[in-house]
Amino acid sequence: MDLGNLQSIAFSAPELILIATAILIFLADLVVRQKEQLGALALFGCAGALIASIGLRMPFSDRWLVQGLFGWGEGWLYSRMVIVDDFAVFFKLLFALAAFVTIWMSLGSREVQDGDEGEYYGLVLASTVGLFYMASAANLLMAYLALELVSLTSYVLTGYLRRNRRSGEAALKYLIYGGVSSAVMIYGMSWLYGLAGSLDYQKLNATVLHGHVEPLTVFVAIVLVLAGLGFKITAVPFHMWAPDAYQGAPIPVTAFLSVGSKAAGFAMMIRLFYPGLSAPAVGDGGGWTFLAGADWPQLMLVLCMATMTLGNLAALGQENVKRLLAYSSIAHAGYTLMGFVVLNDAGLRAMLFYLITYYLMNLGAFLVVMVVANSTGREDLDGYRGLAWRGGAVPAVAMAIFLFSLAGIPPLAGFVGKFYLFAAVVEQRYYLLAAVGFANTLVALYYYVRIIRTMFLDQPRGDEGVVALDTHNAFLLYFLAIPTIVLGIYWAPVIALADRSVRFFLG
Amino acid sequence: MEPTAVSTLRWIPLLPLLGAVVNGIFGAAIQRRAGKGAIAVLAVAPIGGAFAFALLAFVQLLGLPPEGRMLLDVVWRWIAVGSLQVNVAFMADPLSCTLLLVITGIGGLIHLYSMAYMREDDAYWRYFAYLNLFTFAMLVLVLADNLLLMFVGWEGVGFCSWALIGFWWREPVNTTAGNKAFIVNRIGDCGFVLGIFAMFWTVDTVVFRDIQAHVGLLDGRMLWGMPVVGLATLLFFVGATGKSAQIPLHVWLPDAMQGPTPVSALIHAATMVTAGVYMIARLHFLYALAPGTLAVVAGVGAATAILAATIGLVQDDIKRVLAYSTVSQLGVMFVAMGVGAWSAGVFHLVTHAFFKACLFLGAGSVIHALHHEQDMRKMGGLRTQLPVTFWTFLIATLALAGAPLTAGFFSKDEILWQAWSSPLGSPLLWTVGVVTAGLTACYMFRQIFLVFFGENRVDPHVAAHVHESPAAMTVPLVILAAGSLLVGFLGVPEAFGGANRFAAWLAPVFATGHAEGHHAAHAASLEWMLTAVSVAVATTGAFVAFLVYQRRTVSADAMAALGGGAPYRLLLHKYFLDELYWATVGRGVLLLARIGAWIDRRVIDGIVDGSATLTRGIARLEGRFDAVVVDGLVNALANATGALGARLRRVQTGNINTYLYVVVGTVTLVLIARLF
Amino acid sequence: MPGVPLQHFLVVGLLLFALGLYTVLTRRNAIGILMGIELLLNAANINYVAFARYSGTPTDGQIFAIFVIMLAAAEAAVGLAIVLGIYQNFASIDVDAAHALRH
Amino acid sequence: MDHVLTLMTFLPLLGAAIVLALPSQHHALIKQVALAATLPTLLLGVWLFVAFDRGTTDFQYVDKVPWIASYNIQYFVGVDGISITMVLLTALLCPLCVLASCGIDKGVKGYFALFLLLETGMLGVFVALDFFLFYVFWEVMLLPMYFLIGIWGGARREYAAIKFFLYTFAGSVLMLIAMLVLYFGSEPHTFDMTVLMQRTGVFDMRTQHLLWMALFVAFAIKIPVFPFHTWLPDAHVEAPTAISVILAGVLLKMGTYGILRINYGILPAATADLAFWALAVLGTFNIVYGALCALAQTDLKKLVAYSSISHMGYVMLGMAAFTPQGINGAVLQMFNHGTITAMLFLLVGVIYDRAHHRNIDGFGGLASVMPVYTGFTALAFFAAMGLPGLSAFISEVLVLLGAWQRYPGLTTVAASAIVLTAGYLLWTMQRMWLGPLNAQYAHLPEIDARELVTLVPLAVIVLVLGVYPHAVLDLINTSLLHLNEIVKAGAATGVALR
Repeated sequence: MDLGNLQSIAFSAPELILIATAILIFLADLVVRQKEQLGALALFGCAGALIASIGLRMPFSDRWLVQGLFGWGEGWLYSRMVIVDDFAVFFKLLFALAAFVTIWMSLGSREVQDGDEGEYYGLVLASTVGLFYMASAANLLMAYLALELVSLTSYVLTGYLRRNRRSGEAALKYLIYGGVSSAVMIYGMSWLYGLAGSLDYQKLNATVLHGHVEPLTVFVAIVLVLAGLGFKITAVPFHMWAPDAYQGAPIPVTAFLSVGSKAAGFAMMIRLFYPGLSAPAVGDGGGWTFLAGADWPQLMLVLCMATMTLGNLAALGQENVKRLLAYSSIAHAGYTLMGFVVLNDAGLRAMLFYLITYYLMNLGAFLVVMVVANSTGREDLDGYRGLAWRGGAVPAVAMAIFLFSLAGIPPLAGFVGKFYLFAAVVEQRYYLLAAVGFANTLVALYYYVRIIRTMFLDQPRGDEGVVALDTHNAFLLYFLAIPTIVLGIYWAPVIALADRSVRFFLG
Repeated sequence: MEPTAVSTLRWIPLLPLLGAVVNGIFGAAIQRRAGKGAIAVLAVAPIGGAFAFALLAFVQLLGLPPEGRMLLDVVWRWIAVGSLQVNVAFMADPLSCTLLLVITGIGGLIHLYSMAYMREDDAYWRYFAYLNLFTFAMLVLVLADNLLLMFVGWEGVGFCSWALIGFWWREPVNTTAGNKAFIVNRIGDCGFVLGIFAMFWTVDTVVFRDIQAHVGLLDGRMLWGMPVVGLATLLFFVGATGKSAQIPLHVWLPDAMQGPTPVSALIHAATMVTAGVYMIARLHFLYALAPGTLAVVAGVGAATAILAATIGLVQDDIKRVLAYSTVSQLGVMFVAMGVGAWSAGVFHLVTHAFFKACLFLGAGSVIHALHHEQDMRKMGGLRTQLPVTFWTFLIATLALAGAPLTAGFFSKDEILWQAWSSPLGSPLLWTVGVVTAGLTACYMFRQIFLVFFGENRVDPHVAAHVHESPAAMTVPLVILAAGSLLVGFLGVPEAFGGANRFAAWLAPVFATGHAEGHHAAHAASLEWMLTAVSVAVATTGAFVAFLVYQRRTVSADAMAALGGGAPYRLLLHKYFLDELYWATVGRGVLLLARIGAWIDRRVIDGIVDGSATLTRGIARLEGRFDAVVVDGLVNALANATGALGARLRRVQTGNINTYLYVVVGTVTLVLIARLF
Repeated sequence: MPGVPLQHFLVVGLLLFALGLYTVLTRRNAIGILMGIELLLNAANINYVAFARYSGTPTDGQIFAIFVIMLAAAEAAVGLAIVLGIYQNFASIDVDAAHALRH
Repeated sequence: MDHVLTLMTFLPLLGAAIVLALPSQHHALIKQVALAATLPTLLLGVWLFVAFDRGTTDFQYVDKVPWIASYNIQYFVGVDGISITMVLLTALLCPLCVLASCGIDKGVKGYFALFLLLETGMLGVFVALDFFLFYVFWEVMLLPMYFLIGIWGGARREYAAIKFFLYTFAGSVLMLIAMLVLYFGSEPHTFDMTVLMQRTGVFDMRTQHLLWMALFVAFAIKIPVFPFHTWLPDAHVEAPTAISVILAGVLLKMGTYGILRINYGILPAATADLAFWALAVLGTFNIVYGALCALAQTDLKKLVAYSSISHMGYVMLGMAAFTPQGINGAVLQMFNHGTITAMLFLLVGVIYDRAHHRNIDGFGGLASVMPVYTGFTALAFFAAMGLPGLSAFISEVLVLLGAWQRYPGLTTVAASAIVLTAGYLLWTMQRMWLGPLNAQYAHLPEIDARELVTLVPLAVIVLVLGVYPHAVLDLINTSLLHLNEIVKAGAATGVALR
């Protein structure tokens, strides 16, 4: 199905709601004094977007919720610029939730609350719109625009703390780094365009797979494009901005970047490389084939292993928890890529599932970091000494849950996620990758446990200050921690959701 | 012929066990409330009961036709796994019945004796609990109808011996002696249990009767290049050397004298130490198949006999002399076993039980009288003050020395004769036996003269009130002395016109693998002659002792000084075997232990921590990666491009250009890699 | 100008790209790096336009180019804003000065 | 009572929840609740002991419900002769440990909540019949253990806890790989152990060997087998008494249990090939090496820890023998060691609570101030020595007797260790309890009622199993003989048994 602009509007409800809210906030910012109200408004926007996304496609069943309304399901919008399908909806949900949590966090963050944070919420929403479109772009141009929208807003958010030199510095690095990579990317895109004579994924696909193209050229183009995508998902060697940006940005923004834009990067990558550059293999269940000669899976395999290994190793020595989590999120990008390289639906499903679990535990970890920073203003490991024994029992326990989950220990969500990833890898007999992955799990455990040890096993010296948890943040903490446990024990519906979300609209 | 099923045997071990449990758990309270008398009653009564049941068994056996003399009392299924079917079952045949009577009878006497001897001790109840427990274990050992159950008794007595040697545990020297005894015994037990495994492996059972029945299965079974039967019997013999203090595991027995004297009498003279002999007799049908092992047994026995006797010559501790004498006599018994003279060996076991118990108790009486003085150099001339002790001691000594018509005379003579005449025997063994007899007579009379004759060297304070021991102690002495005189007549050899009832009584047991009796028509004249020789030698030994320690025609010091005194020192230090063992085995094991611990701490943990450190090292390296490698690269590139000559200063890490260099560099590398 | 074959444009694009990279890599000055990025973007633009000329769907490429230009402007704007902020904080826009994040 | 196992497993978890709900200042209340939470499991265990059908090799009291249908993961629990003893042991030790933990006064709430969680994890491991479930429980047990050692442990607790954690996690990672390979090797893919046990054919011998090794290492770390054992002395020494009891009494058994349940059951052919080197030789080495190391220790707790290493060697040797006696002896030894070593650690705890150190040479003549305590120590020591009449004798004799029939040489070496065992235990006995009284400890209080309550049940079991081992043997015999046959059959398909 292919709709023109006007009919498409009906199906852009989520994006429209977000945009509208954002604009509203920008305007209201001029008059409203209580900026919290703007935050609340933003929350409503996210909630609306969420509901609207669900409306697009009832994700937990095969029934169409809006079928009655529009009598129409998945397909192209805006004359083949954007796709709406299960895959897209899945990510819309994820992003809407991510934005929601981020704003909620921001409302409880001392950093952000500088009395003049109105546009901040607007920017988050705008960035979310970009994320939405990254997941559903069906056209190189659309993809680029979405990516840039996300990038630009992220730069600003990163540098949001005007008085904080680190924040500014982080923003600058982020900007320059991002600028270069996206520039390299579109240069690569230009080559794809040249080959296919079109920016449309499907035409691209047709040309690459059935036309007569020089594999080398495709490969070069792919590598260049990877520069941009790798930047978003913080894959080695495009990761170097992440530690600085993550450490410099306000904590909610860091959380948002580490979850939102990373996931969006994966979404865009999957859509470009799977429906875009590969084709479902005939016969065997859920396999994919790609243009012979342009062997990007091998390349991704190397990147994947490098990413997780370097990420973990770098994290080992970190003393600043925020920075440590930044490196750990790099490593997790590596784990997630494991599902990407195995070239089958099982792998993709594992990726999607892992993104959900990662969303929970990573946001959770950053939330705890924020809670601690709120009370003590400290982000270094020493600031966590004996956290459990000086009022911070709840955050400490939650942190332990999140970190153990990140380490992949049952019965926590993170384990299940890793389990599916490794299962996919082992199933495809990528034993080397599996081995490297497991070795990394071990290394990772070491530094996660280091934090936990500091929080529980070390006794406070007394100079760390008391950590208090207000209900606002506590609510969010439970909101993230409980699913982290529950998903570790019963995850059938979620994996089902991920399973049916690996379904691309191919026209 | 099937054994006769009874249900009375179980009471023989059970009663002492009851006594032990009651005294062991409630003893302290009882002693506090009802006094030591109650304890003694609770302890002695079970032994009496056991003795009664033993007699009953004896009568029952007599009532049966000789070849059918076997009572069996199956109590419950103990271990039944696969083909391993072991019951807690007690079996009494003439052999075990004999031992039963000795253990319960002499054991009972020693219990009586202890009542008085230990009177002063606060841990009275503990003492009797141990003593009963020991009796129980010993009875289990003897009554067991299978190897595993026998092993229970085997280790059980070892445990009790440990507990009783270290009975006065506040003295480290006592506990050390106990540990030594237990550990040395453990070495033997190790061999014993391996023997059991070898048996089960080949015969697929551990029950004596079944082993005997299926002994054929052993034919041709080899392991490690030797017949299994030979290996198994050797392993069992290792156990015997441990329990019965034979070379090389004899070192614990002298130290065991640290325990109370009645304990030495019961455990380390009459009963436990003879377990090895009993075990070989019990398994004679296996040993009969292993001439090689028998030779070893005889050899070890002979060596031990003479070696211990020589050491006994120079000991000054009244109990240590007896201890070495015990070792020596046990050696003699093993010689008997080694030449296949089963019943002779067992006979000597019985007679020895009487006179050696008597000697120990007599020594105990002396020690008691002298307030725990054990050094013979501080005694002398006691025969007037301790008449009963003296006479009983003298009788027992005569018996041990083999004076004609005493118990020792018959049993020893039988063994010597077998050593000479048995196909497995040899004049050499006989000679050793005779020499041992001479030495025995010598050191025993030395003891007599040092303790009961000559001037009184007792510490004056003590000397004042030295008096004969109470009846509870003297009565057992008298009974045992009488036994030492009379039991010999149970087994008067045919040569002396006797019927050797004892041998006849055991005959059904030793019917198979019979190594003796096949030359029944042997020349009586020869036996007479050999006996005469041995008696003569013994007399000489006694006479030497007389000359040296009584008449003093030759001074002991002169004897000691012989050959520059080296022989004397050698004997005094028991051939330095303890020192040798400690230097080699003891230190060796400790060294190994330290090495092991060291490996643990340093090597393995070293590797573990090392790998962790390595990882962290790599991490740090990776952290420095852009600091060193990348910057180096950047500078190199900058140089190469030459455009930035002016601004060639160290590039800060965290510098964006560095990042970009990395990106562009990698992409280029990938492309290059792809191109070629 | 039908005479000029596609390759020429591509070569020009490639050169621009290389120059852009060189600038990006060697400039210490944030503004300079931003300029380098502009070069990179324009390299891409040339490709798009050129391909558009020779491809079935000419509009795609041209539109892409236009958007790139627009976004470049936006990026520059944001970039300059941030640089300004940095300048207020560090009184320097030499990116070397910005290394508080390394310790 | 069909769901008896589920109840047993999750009642402690319920207890943990209740404990968490209690106000944290009411220590006594929390302790009572914790005890109350472990008792039902114990009672159910007793019921299970009575009701268990000793004649069948099938799994009993099975609970089987699909869990994650898409991956064919089930919640599947059940017991057979292999697991029943371990379940009983766990159910028995946990209440005793709660009693032994009454001394805890820091973070009481957390301690008991974690302890109860730990019990759930342990029971789960033993009853799980779905490999995935098994793995989950295996890890679940890991976390509380980390905190229990790390927070309530001794001076070097952090080091010990991390070491324990990383070691075990390294092992479980290997297990996860093997598990996945097994899963994808089976058709249709399943984690169901009972199904996997019939489907080993799909792997070639080499893969089976690799799988076996991976699983073996995973379990060997728990047992622990030289050279993976160095976490144990540290963990034991630093852990609080009750946790040492659990560590030595239950956790070590998980290793051998896992080998029996998974390596033997699922990969019999590989077992037949590799058992000699991996189990018999290493086991024998463990026996001797552990004993030697114990001989060199000056810390009583460390000595006991090394003695555990030594005694677990018997289990491995027995399993490797593939004879009825050997394998029965092995499992019986698992149970007996569980009770005896528990006694030992409890006794160490008693003296440590009083003297606040465990230096063997720092005592002397304790028998004169604490006679009852000395009596129990003597019982435990001689039980550990395998003195006839006490439980360990039966199991060790069975093990060695069974092992001799296949490896006479190794068995001889192993048997020689009984001398060493006697050596270090008696020497310790002499240095600490006998000899002249160390005046410094002239006023140590005698062992109190609570401590007695923790010791007496174990002592009774030790004595009873010494004279009537069939109380346990009847439970395990049938299943073990069956398992033994499976391996023998596997050996027929694979390389011939050594």
